[in-house]
Amino acid sequence: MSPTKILFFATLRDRAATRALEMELPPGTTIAQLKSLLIQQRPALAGLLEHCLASINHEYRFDEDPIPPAAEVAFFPPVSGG
Amino acid sequence: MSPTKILFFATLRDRAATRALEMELPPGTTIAQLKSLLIQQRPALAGLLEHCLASINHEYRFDEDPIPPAAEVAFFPPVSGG
Amino acid sequence: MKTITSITQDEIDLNTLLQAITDDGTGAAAIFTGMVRGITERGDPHQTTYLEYEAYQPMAEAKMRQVAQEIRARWETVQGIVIVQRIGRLYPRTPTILIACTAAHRDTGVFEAARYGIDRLKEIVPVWKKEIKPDGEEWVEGEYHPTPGE
Amino acid sequence: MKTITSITQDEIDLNTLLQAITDDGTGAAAIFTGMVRGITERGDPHQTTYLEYEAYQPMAEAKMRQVAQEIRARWETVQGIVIVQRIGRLYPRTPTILIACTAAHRDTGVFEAARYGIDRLKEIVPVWKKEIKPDGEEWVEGEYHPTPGE
Repeated sequence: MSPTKILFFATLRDRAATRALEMELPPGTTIAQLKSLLIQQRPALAGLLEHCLASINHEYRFDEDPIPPAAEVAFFPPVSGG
Repeated sequence: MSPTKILFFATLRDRAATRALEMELPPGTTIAQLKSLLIQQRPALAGLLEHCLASINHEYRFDEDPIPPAAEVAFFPPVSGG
Repeated sequence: MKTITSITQDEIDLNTLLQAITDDGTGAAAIFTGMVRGITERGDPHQTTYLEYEAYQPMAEAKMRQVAQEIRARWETVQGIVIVQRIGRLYPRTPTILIACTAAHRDTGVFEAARYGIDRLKEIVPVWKKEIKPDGEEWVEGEYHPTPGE
Repeated sequence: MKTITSITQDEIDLNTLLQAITDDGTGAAAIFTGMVRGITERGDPHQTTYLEYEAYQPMAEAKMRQVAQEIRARWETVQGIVIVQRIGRLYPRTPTILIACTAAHRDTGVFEAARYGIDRLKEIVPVWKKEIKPDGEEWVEGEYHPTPGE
């Protein structure tokens, strides 16, 4: 398996207490399943991670979307740039 | 009487062959009357001066408006700045 | 609530002008600039070598202040206003006019105010341009005839 | 038809960016800039000491290019587009974002295109700001939830 790179931004990063981590995920793991895994490992993410935005390889993706091999997945709150 | 300062801009200046002149006008002279006087003096202005814009003391004024003493009157085509 | 209006022969410096109307309450600015086109395709397609701008300076400055007042009367949320018209010989790609309006937020009229400003300037501010083309020159004539009170 | 998109820590230079998308056919530019407000009155009135911006840089750049493409799809008369987001620690009065759109003429959508650009940037470009106030700090959270395909 190729590891999945996982990034956190803004409040999510503060709560995860890390900017980035790598995980080996079973093929076909969805965003929703990854969120559950992450909450098990880092309970501080509970209540926030479920409702945040997610991207796979720089495109917005959603709970039901499967994560391809060697992907870069990011979790973050609604954007506030400008 | 106080002389009236008369200015020409753009095509009007080219046609009048001058930027500015001074004239002694009878009290109550209107813009329309001044146009007639100017066309008598400078026939090249005929056909152009009648339909151009006019100002008195930096405000748009019109044929029927009287010219106060010591005024600055200007004649010019519709503006094309920007 | 600063208003800056100017007729100038100098280069238009967007950075400096924007900074001049930015204060602690400013969150948004809409800026319009117009440039000399070297190539015009719409209408009668042609090339332009340069434009020669002239202004009836004291009246132009008065009418620019009037445009700023009209903007403030229509959009009370507008804070800073800059209106600068450059005159003289101006070559293609050169900014000739700048209108900037600032406000606390972007959604209370800054875009509309800047658009109104440039439209109005082209109606009532006494500035004219002569267009110098490869094959001759001619005064560009506007279309707007102000009515009493403008 | 140049498109410039950038996430930068450097000062936003309006003169240089405008010049970079001006060519011989350019006659009009609409530019939006956003600044850090030191004083906010709308909503919950407060003071801001500074903002700390961060970006998910490669995705932010991809989404800025997408915003530019969306502008071109909606306003085919738009010629040049610049979208620059500044990040890092930014103090009141500092421009943080610039969107500029150029066209041959001012009446074919440049104002609307720039307005669309800033609205869209605030929806889909992954940039966040932490607000540092005299009495504490907090992440500013947006409201928009992109849908599939955005």
